[in-house]
Amino acid sequence: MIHAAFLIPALPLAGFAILLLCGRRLGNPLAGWIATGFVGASFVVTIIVFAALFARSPDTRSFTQYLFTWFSVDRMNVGVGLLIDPLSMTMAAFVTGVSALIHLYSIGYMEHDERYSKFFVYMNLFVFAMLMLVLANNFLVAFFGWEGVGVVSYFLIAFWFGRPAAASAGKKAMIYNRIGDAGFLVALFLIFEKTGSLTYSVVFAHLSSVGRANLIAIALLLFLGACGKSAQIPLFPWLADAMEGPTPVSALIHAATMVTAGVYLMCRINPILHLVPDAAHTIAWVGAATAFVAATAACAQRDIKKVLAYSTVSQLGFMFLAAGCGAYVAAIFLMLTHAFYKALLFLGAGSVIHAMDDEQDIKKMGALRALMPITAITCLVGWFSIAGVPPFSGFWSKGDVLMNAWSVAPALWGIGAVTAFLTAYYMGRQYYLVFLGTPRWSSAKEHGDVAMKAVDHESSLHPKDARKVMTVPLVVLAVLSGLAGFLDLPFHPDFVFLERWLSPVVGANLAHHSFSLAATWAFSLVDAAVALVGVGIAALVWKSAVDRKAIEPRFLYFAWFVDWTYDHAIARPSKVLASFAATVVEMKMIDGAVNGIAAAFRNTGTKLRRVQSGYVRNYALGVLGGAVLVIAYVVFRARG
Amino acid sequence: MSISGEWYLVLSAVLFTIGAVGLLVRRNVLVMFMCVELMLNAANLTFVTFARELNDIGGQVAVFFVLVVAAAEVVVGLGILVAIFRRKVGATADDAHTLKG
Amino acid sequence: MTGISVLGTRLYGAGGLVLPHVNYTTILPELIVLGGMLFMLGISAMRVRSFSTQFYAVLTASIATAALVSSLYLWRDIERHGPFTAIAHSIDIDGFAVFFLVLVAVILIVSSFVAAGYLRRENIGGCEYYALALISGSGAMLMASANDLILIFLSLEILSIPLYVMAGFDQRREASSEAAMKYFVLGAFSSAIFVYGIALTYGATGSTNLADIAAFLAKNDIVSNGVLLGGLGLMLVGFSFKVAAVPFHMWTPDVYQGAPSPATGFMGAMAKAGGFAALLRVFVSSFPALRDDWQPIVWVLAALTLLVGALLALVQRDMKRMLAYSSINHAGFIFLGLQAVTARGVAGSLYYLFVYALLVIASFAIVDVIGGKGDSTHDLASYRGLYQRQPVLAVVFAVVLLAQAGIPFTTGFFAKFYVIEASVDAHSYALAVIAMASAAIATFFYLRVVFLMFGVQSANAAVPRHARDEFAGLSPSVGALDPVLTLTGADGGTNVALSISNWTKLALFLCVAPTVVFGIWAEPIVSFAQHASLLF
Amino acid sequence: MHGDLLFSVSLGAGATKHTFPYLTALILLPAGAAFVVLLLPRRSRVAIRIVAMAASLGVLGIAASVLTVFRAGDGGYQMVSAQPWIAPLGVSWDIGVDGISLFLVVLSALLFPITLAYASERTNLKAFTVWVLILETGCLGSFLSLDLLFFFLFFETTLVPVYFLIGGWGHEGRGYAATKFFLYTFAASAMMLVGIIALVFIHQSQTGVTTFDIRALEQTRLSGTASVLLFLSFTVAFVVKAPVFPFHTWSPDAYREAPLAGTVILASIMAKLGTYGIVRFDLGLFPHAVVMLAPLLLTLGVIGIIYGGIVAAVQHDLKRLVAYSSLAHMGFIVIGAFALTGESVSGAVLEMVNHGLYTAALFILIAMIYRRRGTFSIPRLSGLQHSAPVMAGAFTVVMLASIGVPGLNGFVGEFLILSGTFLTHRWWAVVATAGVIVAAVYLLWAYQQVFHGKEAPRDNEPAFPEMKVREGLVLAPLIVLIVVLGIYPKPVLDRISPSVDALVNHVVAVAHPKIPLNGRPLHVQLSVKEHVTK
Repeated sequence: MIHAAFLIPALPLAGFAILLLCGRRLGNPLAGWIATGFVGASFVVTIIVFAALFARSPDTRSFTQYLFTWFSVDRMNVGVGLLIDPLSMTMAAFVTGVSALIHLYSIGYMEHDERYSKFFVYMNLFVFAMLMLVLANNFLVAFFGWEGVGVVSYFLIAFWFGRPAAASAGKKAMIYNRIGDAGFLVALFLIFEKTGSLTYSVVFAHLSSVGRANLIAIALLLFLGACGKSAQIPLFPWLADAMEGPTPVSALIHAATMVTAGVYLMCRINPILHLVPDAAHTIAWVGAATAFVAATAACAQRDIKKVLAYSTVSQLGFMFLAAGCGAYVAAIFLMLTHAFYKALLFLGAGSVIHAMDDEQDIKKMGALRALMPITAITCLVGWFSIAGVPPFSGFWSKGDVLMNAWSVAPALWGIGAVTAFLTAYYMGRQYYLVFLGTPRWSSAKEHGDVAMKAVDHESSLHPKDARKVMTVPLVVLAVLSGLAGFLDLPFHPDFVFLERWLSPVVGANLAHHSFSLAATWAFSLVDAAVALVGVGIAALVWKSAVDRKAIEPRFLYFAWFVDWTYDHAIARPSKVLASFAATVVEMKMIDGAVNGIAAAFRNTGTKLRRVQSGYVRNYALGVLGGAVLVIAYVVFRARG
Repeated sequence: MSISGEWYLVLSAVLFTIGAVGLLVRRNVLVMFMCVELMLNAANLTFVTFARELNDIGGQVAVFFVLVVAAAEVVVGLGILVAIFRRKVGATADDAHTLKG
Repeated sequence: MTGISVLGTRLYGAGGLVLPHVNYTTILPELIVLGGMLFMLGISAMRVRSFSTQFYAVLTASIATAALVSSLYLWRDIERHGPFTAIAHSIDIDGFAVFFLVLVAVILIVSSFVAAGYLRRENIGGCEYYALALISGSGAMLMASANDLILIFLSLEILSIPLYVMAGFDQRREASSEAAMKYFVLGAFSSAIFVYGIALTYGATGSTNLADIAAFLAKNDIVSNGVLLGGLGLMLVGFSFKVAAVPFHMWTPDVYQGAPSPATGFMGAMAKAGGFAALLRVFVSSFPALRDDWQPIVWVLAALTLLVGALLALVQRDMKRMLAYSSINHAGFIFLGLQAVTARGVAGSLYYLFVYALLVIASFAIVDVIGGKGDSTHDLASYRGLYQRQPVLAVVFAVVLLAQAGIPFTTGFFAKFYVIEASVDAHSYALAVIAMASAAIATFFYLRVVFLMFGVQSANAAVPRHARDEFAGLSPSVGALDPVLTLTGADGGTNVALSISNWTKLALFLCVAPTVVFGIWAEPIVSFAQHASLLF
Repeated sequence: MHGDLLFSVSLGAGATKHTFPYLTALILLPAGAAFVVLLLPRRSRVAIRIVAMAASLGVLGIAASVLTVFRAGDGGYQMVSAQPWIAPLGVSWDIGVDGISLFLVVLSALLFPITLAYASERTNLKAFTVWVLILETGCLGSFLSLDLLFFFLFFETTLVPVYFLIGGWGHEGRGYAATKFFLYTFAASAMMLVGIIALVFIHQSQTGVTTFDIRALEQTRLSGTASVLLFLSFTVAFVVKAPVFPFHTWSPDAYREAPLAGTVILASIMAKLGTYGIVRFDLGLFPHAVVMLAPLLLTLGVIGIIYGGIVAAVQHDLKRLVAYSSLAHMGFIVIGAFALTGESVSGAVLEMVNHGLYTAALFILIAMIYRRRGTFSIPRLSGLQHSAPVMAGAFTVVMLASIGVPGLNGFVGEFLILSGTFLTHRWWAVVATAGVIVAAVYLLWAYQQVFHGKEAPRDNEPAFPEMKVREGLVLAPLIVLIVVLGIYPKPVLDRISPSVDALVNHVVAVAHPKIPLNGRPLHVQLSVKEHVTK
């Protein structure tokens, strides 16, 4: 059974190919159903392979399916192979699963879009690339998937390329990612130089010979790559702009799957991180900082999707915090739960936007609970999950992270706790402004989007729950994010299912903190308290109010002006530099030199012409002068 | 009293130089011809002198050829000159400088 | 004449009247040419209304052909029993000489056809032109085989004096007369210098016979004798004037421009052939002992000639002047072979001369066609769009120019390659580099003409191209070269129908076919030249 | 040496056993076709087109069969055919193919029919066709020559047709561009001739044999100085041709003003004459100089990568933009060549082919836009993706290949180059990697400007027409190859790397004779050498 693994990426690829060739003829909605079907099938296969792997004994739960040699020059041999182990299968399972749900949702969400089939082409391609990324058995194939998802996200962010904002956002995402990728590449060169291979198993087997400094370099360079992909400081600004893409894209790529690739990478290289704790802790601190900054930014956003975007950045920060602390299981655990509830929240937001006729400003919503009950309920679940209200999934996963943070440095725990509080708060703020309070949207119409215009569109709005294809995924995800917490319960070694499952991959390098049961309970209680306080304050502040300038400063609204700073400190100067190079250096200096030589020849010629005066006497003078010179020379020779 | 060969050579050199300089300074084409003749004869003088020094008749014979050539040149030269004079009378070498650059 | 001179030189030494045995076969080509010339004059004198120019052209060509055949017989003799001297060692029959006999004959044949077209158009009847050409040719032939400085001097004059006349042949054009006058005055001047140089050399070595001189120098080595070196220097000046080496080149552009185009082509080929023949023989065969003294001078001359020729050609607006300077540039390349002072070098020079001769005649034949009646329009602008008007002519001219530029798969490339090879072989790398640089510069002005001729209206030019299209772009670097082109505006080119006489076509074919054929199948001429240089 | 190969293929006489003279046919077929076209009347456009297409397709066919006959894993020259040509000068018609030249030959054979098929020159079709065919002969001859002078002849020959193509059928500024191109490249290669001759004489003084056969000349023992001087005389020609910073300023003008065919051939094939020359002749003939001057060339290459990207980022003309991006890619090839590891040099050779493919495709796409809108100006274009999604898709694929996205051909070459360079010249590789970022910046910017945003058809402009079937067919082979070579370059590299390994080992053996060669990659040996010297 396990040999069917190649089907996991192959099926979405097939879907991509089919839709690319005849997607338009298949049309709407058939194309969507086909795409969903292929991803669903991929999910089924994943489960089967998963089961087959599960059936093996823990120490034999690693299997490589070798497909073909990509290229092979001297020592550089790169094969395309799939690594089937608990980690990759976990990733594959939730990637395919969530993707299937979001595909399903998109069938409804994109129904009015003129480039309907193209959307699913991209989506299937994305799933393929993501699966290659997580299933790869070596760094380079992983990099292939890594770049693949980046490119597809570029396509999908700029899906409505008619909007300049969307086009720019796509470009911005791509460029930020390339910056990270440069780091990734250099890391690969270093790995290749030191170990002579890029295959995970070989590389990890030769780490001893690499040398500490190189390991640190490798770890941090790969982390740079992860920063680009997973929007960590300093490369996070692109994710907020990425919200220009269709909402399902935000849910799938910019919340559930792609952005977590960086975390996956960190977990994958756990043998390296284990050897260089300093580097690991750096990662942890960066993660914590990102979590906090993004959370504060989320508190002041007006766009429903931007809130979620910054929240995603913040949650990713948590994941890196965990990975940096050596708590890879916690990282994966949070990744899973986050995938569920963040996808849920995005899809919910999507439904709201849909219902509000593309209004995204939460200040212009309100009182939607009665009108769209399913969305409201599911979003409530999402909120409580992300806020970490027991017993929702977020409570368990985040708790796990925080405990590990404490064991590394209480300060990290502190930041984490504050961030957790903020998380509960800003999600509460959003929930109140959207679903509760008073309706502020009777006048909200003018925001328009070519692609999303409803066919029969009258002046006033009638928000209501969307069709089944869109609500079903919401419900499923709500259930999952409600219950996913039970995958890994802290209280008793028998309950840590996930940890046991992943231990063949990460177990050896897992940070082992030994908290007493009491301590564990204490942590849990504090977490719960933090979450509830956050929720409470949110309720207090936003129950009635709409605008509270005091706690929505521009500083936070513009995410600490990071984007602005980059623009002024890097983008504009380099523009100036470039135009200087193109005009002065290129035209004046280099080309000037070339033309200068030609001009020099010409001028010499023109000067020489004057000698040619046309007078016989001058010519004779020339002859005689030459003769005299010759004679002078020979006389000189004769002298000595 | 006999004058040694060097003096003849010096004289011929002087003649040659005079001829050359004359060619440079004079504008009348006929005079320029004469200067050329002067130079040729300087060469002749040299030939003869050396022939004396070397007791070799060859040099003296050479003079004949040079003279013949000189004559031939003058003939042609005058022909060309006539062609020019036919166009404008009293032309000097400097009048002909339409070709330049 | 030669006989007598030798008689004179021998009379005293031999202490009795010994008439040297004159083996007329050795100078048969010269005799044929001269005799043919006399015959031509004779028959034209007998008739009242003279023959048509074509007749004389054919006659000249056939005379030259006869000379060619006879010189091939000489070649056979040399093949049989090596090079030999005749008529009391004043004539030296070797491969080198025969090479030039052949070359001169070829030049005579081709250029006579070119002239036919010209004379007919300008309806200048009579046989004088051809007679002059033949005399000059015989001079060049004699020069190649002369083994005596006096003889060289004489043949030099026999070569030059007719050229003075030919330069002024078109008396209707003032420029022509002016050219003749300048050429003559300066030519005479240089001859005087040359003969003075001979005198000094004679004084230093006691003989005018090259073989004797070489023997003398070999016997008692006179280290840098002032008189000898002076003589050598002045002779070098004289030759340099004939072959138009800088700074003795100044007459060249004026004369080339003023003279009738066919005459220009003829003198360009003939004067260089004769001049270099004597130059190479005198310096390489009889004064190699003194190479250390004269090689540097030649080095400087070559460098100057290469650069000045190229640079001045760059800024010309008159086609004939441009070609004149380009021929100066070519002279520089031929000098490379001399400067090497090796058999390879001589071979290179010979090959270059052969190639160059055909190319220069062809160029001026075309210039003559474009020049039209009265030999008037030589402005570069009159070549604009030639391809539209005369595709074949344009292509031919393009080939000729590209060959002169040394583009691969033309004889021009191998010519340059050969001499460069020689000078690299002689370790004068600097000179080789200078040569290549000048070649690069030279390429530009050849290309410019080609571009003018082919400058088609671009299919892609979205913006209507403005007046100076082809060269507007060249500013700032080289655009300023061509204000003249603005005169003709966008559709340049005088649209007069060009009449090309079949004779000219024939001549062009004779010049261009070998240029291409031997450019690809290069072996024959290369080995011929090598033979010639080896059979010194 | 290689005597056993001498008769593996040979011309007519002396053809003992052997097969069809593929390579000779490759070179002569286009020339013959050019001659035939010359004989055709100017009016009969159809006949001219047919002859040209037939010839170029024939060449493609022969190239394909060469590909099949070629023995993978053999690093030496194959199908060698040697005939004396100018015996007195030691020049001979001596051609052969190895892994380094094989795919460049195939690339040329592929691109010529494509450009001919899409060329739309109306005026003076005959002359145009003749020039293109002559150019094909020149390019193939340069890649196949094993005789230095013969190579030089073809190398120079290529200039003339390009000169006329630009000058005759180019855009507004064609006069300047054509002349600048010709003079710049001609002057540069003029020096190479002196170098060639000097090398031959040095070889002759050592062996007494006058030959231009590179296999013999590779054995010449050169003093350090001689090696460096000769190296420079060769390299100047190559870096100008490629072009490599700072000798590139002719290329934006030439690429910009040339007609489609000219641009494609210039950028995709003739640029490779330079880089091919570097790999084949610089590395093969002057190992000492290469090892000594590698840092210099690497630096120029790296500067080219960054500088080209930066300057490209502010171009407002599509063709100039691609020209500068080529400058950057040439930089990659150069550092790959001079890093002297099997990986990097193989990568460089592969990148030559890759760059040929996607640059050709880019220029063809740009030409398609030009034919619809009559402009190359980026600001004057926008939103084309609305009405031409397929073209936009094609452009995207090609652009991503050029950016170096894995899965497309651009990546493999660059990755091999960089990883190989990293082994011997770490910091150059690191800086060069930054070029990856820059590439994304300018190409994505251009793409956004041209294809994204609102489509604003100015008055008197019809809606932008979608790619036609014919255009699609022209482009299809390129795009297919871009994808295939991205996913499965193995067969290509299997043929390239044996030759490259032989070359690199030759360089090491000559440059560091002290070090025993036992299959260790160069950087190991270099490090060993450092120990030796220390």
